[in-house]
Amino acid sequence: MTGTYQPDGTAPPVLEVRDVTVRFAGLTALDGVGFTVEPGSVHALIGPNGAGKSTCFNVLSGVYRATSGSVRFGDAELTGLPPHRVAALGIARTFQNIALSPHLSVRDNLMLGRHRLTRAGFVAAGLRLPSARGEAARHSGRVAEIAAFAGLADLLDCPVGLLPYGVRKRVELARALCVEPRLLLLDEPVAGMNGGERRDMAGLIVAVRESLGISILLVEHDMGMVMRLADTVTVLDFGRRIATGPPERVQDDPEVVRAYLGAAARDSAGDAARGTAREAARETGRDRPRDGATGTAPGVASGGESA
Amino acid sequence: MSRTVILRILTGLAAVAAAFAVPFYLDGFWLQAGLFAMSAAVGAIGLNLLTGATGQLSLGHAFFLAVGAYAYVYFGSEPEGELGGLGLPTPAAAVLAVLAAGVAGGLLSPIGGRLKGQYLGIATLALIFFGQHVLFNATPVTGGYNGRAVPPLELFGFAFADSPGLVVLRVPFGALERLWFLGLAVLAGAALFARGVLRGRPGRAMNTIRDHEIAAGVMGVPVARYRAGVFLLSSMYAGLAGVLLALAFQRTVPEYFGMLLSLDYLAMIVIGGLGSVAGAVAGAVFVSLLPQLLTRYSDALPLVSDPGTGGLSPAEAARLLYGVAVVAVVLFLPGGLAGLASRTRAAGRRWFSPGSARRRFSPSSPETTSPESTSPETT
Amino acid sequence: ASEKATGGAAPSAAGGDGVTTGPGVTADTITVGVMTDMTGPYASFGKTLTQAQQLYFEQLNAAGGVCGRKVELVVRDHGYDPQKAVTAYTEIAPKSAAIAHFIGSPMVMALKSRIETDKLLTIPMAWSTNLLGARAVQVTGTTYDIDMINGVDFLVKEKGLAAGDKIGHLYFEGDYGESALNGSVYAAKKLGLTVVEQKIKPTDQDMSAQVAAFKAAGVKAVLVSVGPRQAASLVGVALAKGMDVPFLGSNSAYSPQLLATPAAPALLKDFYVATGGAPISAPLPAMRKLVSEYQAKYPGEALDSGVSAGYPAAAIVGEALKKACEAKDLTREGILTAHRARGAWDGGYGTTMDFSLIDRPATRATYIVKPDKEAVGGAVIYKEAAVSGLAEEYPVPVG
Amino acid sequence: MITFLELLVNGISVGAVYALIALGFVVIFKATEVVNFAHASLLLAGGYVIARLHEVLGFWLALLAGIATAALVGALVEFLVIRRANVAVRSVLAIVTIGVDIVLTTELTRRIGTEVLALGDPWRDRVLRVGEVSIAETRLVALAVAAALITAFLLAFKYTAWGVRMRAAAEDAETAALMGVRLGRVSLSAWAVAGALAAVAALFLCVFPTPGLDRGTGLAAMKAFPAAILGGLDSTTGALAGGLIVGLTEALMNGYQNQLAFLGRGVGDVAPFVVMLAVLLVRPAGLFGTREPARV
Amino acid sequence: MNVHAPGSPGATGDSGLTVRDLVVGYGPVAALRGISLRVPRGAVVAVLGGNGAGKSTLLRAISGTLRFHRGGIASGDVTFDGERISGVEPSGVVARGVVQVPEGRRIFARMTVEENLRAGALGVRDRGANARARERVLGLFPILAERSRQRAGLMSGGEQQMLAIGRALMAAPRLLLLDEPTLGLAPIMAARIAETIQEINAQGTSVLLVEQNVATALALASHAYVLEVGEVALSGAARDLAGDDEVRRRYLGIDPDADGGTSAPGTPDAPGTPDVPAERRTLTRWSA
Ligand SMILES: Nc1ncnc2c1ncn2[C@@H]1O[C@H](COP(=O)(O)OP(=O)(O)OP(=O)(O)O)[C@@H](O)[C@H]1O
Ligand SMILES: Nc1ncnc2c1ncn2[C@@H]1O[C@H](COP(=O)(O)OP(=O)(O)OP(=O)(O)O)[C@@H](O)[C@H]1O
Ligand SMILES: [Mg+2]
Ligand SMILES: [Mg+2]
Repeated sequence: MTGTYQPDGTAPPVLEVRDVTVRFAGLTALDGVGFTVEPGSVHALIGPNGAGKSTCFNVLSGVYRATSGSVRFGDAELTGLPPHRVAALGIARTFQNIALSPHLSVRDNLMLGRHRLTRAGFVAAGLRLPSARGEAARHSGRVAEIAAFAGLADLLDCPVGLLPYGVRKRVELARALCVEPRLLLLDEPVAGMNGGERRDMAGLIVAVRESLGISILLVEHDMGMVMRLADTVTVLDFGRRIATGPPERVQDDPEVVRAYLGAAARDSAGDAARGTAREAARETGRDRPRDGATGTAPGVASGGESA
Repeated sequence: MSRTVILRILTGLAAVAAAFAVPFYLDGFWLQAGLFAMSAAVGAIGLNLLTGATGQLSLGHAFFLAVGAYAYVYFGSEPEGELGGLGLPTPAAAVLAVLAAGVAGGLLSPIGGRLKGQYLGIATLALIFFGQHVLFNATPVTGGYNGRAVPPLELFGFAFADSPGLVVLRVPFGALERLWFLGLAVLAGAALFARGVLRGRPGRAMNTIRDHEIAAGVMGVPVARYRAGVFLLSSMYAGLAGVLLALAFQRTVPEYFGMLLSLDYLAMIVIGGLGSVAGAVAGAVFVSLLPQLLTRYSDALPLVSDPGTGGLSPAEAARLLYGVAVVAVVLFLPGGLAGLASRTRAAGRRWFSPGSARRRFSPSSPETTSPESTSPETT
Repeated sequence: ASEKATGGAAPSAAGGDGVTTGPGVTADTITVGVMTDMTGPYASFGKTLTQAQQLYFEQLNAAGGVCGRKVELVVRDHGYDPQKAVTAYTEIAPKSAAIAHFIGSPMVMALKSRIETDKLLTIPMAWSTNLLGARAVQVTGTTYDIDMINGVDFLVKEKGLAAGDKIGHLYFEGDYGESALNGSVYAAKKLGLTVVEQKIKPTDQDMSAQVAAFKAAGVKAVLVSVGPRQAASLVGVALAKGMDVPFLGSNSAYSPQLLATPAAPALLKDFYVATGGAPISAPLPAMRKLVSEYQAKYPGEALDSGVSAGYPAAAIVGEALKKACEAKDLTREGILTAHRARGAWDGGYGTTMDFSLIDRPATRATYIVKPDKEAVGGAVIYKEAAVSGLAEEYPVPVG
Repeated sequence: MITFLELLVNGISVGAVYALIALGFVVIFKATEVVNFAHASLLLAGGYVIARLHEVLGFWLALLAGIATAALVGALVEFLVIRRANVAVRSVLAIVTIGVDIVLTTELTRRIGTEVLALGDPWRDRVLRVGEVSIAETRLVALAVAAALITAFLLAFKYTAWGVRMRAAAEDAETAALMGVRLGRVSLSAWAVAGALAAVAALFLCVFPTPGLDRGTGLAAMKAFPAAILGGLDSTTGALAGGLIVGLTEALMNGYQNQLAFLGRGVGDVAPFVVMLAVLLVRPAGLFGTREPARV
Repeated sequence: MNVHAPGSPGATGDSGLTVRDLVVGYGPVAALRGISLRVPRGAVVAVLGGNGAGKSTLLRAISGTLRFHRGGIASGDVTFDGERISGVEPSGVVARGVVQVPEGRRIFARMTVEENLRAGALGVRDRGANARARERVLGLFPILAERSRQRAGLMSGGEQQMLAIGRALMAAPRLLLLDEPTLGLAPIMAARIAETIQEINAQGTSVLLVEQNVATALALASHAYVLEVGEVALSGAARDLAGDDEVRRRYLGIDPDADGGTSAPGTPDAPGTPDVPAERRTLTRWSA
């Protein structure tokens, strides 16, 4: 099969998004957006609701077809590829709204991630050919590893439908890892999580990057997390790119403040960036939109500041 | 754990033994009815792959049965008069017939690949009417309204027919007795294959397509191709069922391959339990045996009256019962007969059984309490 | 091991009376099967058929039965479902000496070869030519095509059709319609008429389009080989649209119940039925007797063609059994031989039949019948049974 | 030419009846996202009551009774079955309705037996002649009624609270409940309405040019399937369009059977389905049907 | 816990919402084990707690939507202004002015934004109130006006969240139940929601607010209850709680005597990012 990436040691290629435009009946969700994800870096994509972040993800993963523009991953052109071909290139993603099979066990959900790396078709599986069996054994081994890595080891046989929200989010990440991606797209990985789980997820993401050295494209409204994890930040607003660069610079950008952070947010997020130690990191990690709330809610500011 | 395994093995062996003993003790009625049930079971397994596991409704199953049955006859019989035929060796004809059904499925798979759920269901209704039209009009191949005689299968010189006579353990072995064993073999094979598919890589892909199409695609599953593939596979199952059916009938009857047949198949997989192989078999046996039994034992049954004396006739009673069964199963037996079985089995055991077993559950099974299965945003 | 392990029922000399018996015959009973439809499309037909036959065999038993044995009916209702029919046949064939009626030509066709090898005398209640040609299967009366030939002949002789005219033929998909079509086409060719075909399915209800087509073609008469409802719709629409031509139906195209529908006036106007069996209202002593006895046994029940077809059929079987008994051979072979030996059978229910013919209908004489509100069975003889020259020389297609 | 016009008129008038039946499917589908296979039996029920009562009550009262009964049956089906079946996949519910249909149809056909029942309608077999072309009055009425009902429902679904309730409930029962929607009531009303519609459709299906109601009448509802789906299962306009398309195809195919003999005779019954397939291949959700929004 | 619960039943008159010893189970799973709380008329009360603590369950129990999750009230009851509303149909609860914004964006995907808002107002008869409500909503979320014709399912996550809240406001509720309203919102938008809540409350609507975002919640609420695996672990005046060390450590994640982080109940212990012990969180590369 052509255009299939078989995992090897090598570093991931560059992802280059060049003035991508996406139009839907009546509205332009993305308007000439462009940015570059350096190999092995964590690149954050932020912006107000409806700015086009998920749309961008959908273009990258082949769910939507860009109206114009190009997306190159190494020397492969992604625009126009169907999702499964994109996956074949080693690009995996998680979803903003959990998209797992509730009736399947965690193991099976993860095994689905191995789809592109396995071959067994109807015949092989139906006849239980040795090839299929061996394959299954090998890959379920790896799935177990990844599950353990994501702290799901003892949940492998539990139907996803019975898991709490936070755990499901981790299953999603694990499933994406099972694709053995070179580029990982994470759409709001910690949305709706509580403090502990936020930290846990953040830890996971860092660990992934450290141990696999893959590129990560991250959409997140949790500024603290973004500040801490991202090497580069691209800010979208109404489908346009309004800023890009290292987190510190971006968050001081008045445009960004106006469109996204809101006045008061800057300082606290700033603390985080200036790395007033793990304190702030864990704090923001735990209770995200606080940054936003501070602007309006008296009494919280103190609560936050006193940290 | 190990005890349950042993138990299952023993029950399995008992079942097999019983199945083998049948022809020696039961008369033609049972064998005939049994054969119809077996062929139905094969077809139901196929439909379950499509509807149960992949979430695609199909009302066109009868069409593919017809393709299988008629293809076998056409390939297998010598041309005579205006009736064509290839006169191939019957085993070859049987294999080709199944392939033919597959091809038919393949040709139509664009429909199967493009349409979803209930829309596909109604769309496939077209196949029934189209099929009937062809069966009645393409006389040289189908024999038109007359249907055609089915050449008996002949494996390595052994004919599945009444002649040459054969007596085993002082029991005369006619076509039915011989076909019985053929049916068993075919059914077992079909069931094992389907189980392998469901529990393997394709099964996972199919289930995910059912639960979250886009996610499946993003995880590397070529969704349209898979839908088409399953459609094709299920039509091959139908084709196989058709061949078996033809052999059991010993003649093809165009009227038979109508919409009611397709509806019956849907009823089978629901009663049996969506997505489960064992369920499909159970459902098939239930649906195809019930009317036969009621008809035969009408005299003995209290609620039904003798034909001709007015009141509820056996045939009507059968249909009522089977309609009620469909409703009752969905209302009171989520997961169908199979669900019931596995619940009773799991009763003692811990709640979470191996995922492979879990996958057999249809979305209508009890553990679908998660928002995914209900909220439109994610499904 | 099992009672099955007997090596099959070989002919055996039974009891003291030295009568050789076969399957379905014991020392004191003869079992006769009935494969009917009481829940499918032919439910009412099947019901009256069965009742009429039950009546006959009761009388037969009352009169001492056959060979001192009582005749028992085993009734199986297949509801016009081939699968059930085949299974039911598989069940009752081994224990029956004959089948007094078998509804549904698809089912009979499906089982024809088995019936033949089983040598099981069977009277199908369908009249298509493809049922001919089997020694064990006895089609009573005329076949659909013969009826149509005689019918066309009647139209030409009495309804003023002439060479060059067009006649329409509305027929069902399936052997009934198409075998009737053979007849009309043959007759048309001989008489220089052209046939305008309209084929429909039993599920079609509204014949407007067909009428429009016939009208457009300017047909002078219409042959009707469909179900009663379609026939009613056809004549109704035709009348309403001012298409004033005679209609001639096959024996299955009319049912007295139609006279209760809005189509009644149209049916009573210019609609005829060509049938080999005499209508129940026929002025024959045997038929009169049958009517009174049937009404006595089943008071208030409809008297339709089921009675006039079922009772004679039962009689044919019953008398075959008697002759076989005289020959001291109640094996199936014996019964068949006895039956086929009768060159000219007349039970007094209409035309005389020749059972020695295997690949030709037992008679070629067709009644022309007309709907009639007053008459029992809703129809009266319009023209006595007659064989047209055309029908005489018509080469019947077989199988 | 005349023939063509005649067939055209025929097609449209038959189409009107199909449209009425299709509308029943649409209502249920909008309310519960289920293809209601039991519609045929609702139809049979309504027709049966009209047929049995018109001699006693006179036609109009009988018609009302029929509508009421069919509505009641529909409501009962909802109350006894649909409401109690909580399944995640709609296809399963669709199959349940098959079960319901089997039960109802068996019982009704048992009662109808093999009779052909007249409905005693006032239009009898009168036809209206326009030059050479003639059309049955019953069909004219059907056309009018269909048009009226369909526009009525179109507006109802779009603009009345009832319509919004119904669609909300269909899409997300729990949330609808949180909006104060009485779920039970909504789907009950939907099924009742569908039943009533079925009765009306039954009326026009069983009067002239067809001789009357009999056990086979239900099967005619099958013809409305292609109508409903090629129009778009959730679109009232679709029901009308689909009905007319199916009616026309059928009428023309039958009328020109001789010219089309090479397709095999009786192609008129297949043609609508072929058309349906063609449409669906281009527009998987039918002509006017709304596609699922694809969004992650 | 030491903090006195002001809303303990009977403490004040029965105006507002009162929950008494509520026990809720999902089949075998017991989600609430005897919870009591009060939302006095005109107050904003916050319910805090980790994942799976039972917050949503509580709201479902109040709005009567447990059955949609195969759950049910085992014992205890819920009254609103003295009327018993436990066991009442959801529609009945809404009719009494108690309206819930469900967890996650349960907007009607196939309907337009406009129709979603109309669905929200289904309970309301009075046209005037209706118009006012609409004005307010569109004022709060102009985007909804711009997109009124768009299919709601096609809106962005956050837009859907706004629609969900706007839809609930259309019912002009007396008591608003909010389940994680700021979920997935941009900081600026989260702030907007916070304002909105204050505003709504100022206009006389009582609010029961479920939030993961403890700081915001405590800032908005007068009283707060902290749930832990189905029980009220803490309750009291928001101010006290905000000051309470216990709360600050366990729920605000602020760690006076900075030691290794503790994780929320139910989730496997996972240390904060900066101090990841390498051996515990590594995954070797995989090669075929
Ligand atoms: N399939 C679609 N059809 C029409 N419009 C769409 C579609 N998908 C997205 N949109 C619109 O495009 C815009 C961008 O949506 P997108 O989901 O990318 O926003 P986002 O940045 O992810 O916002 P959030 O942070 O809330 O998730 C939104 O206005 C949305 O309504
Ligand atoms: N439908 C359900 N079936 C079975 N158990 C459930 C169901 N819904 C919730 N639970 C369980 O009930 C408990 C409380 O769940 P609930 O959703 O109320 O927690 P929560 O506080 O809302 O969590 P989150 O912050 O993630 O929303 C959890 O243990 C959860 O697993
Ligand atoms: Mg998004
Ligand atoms: Mg919650």
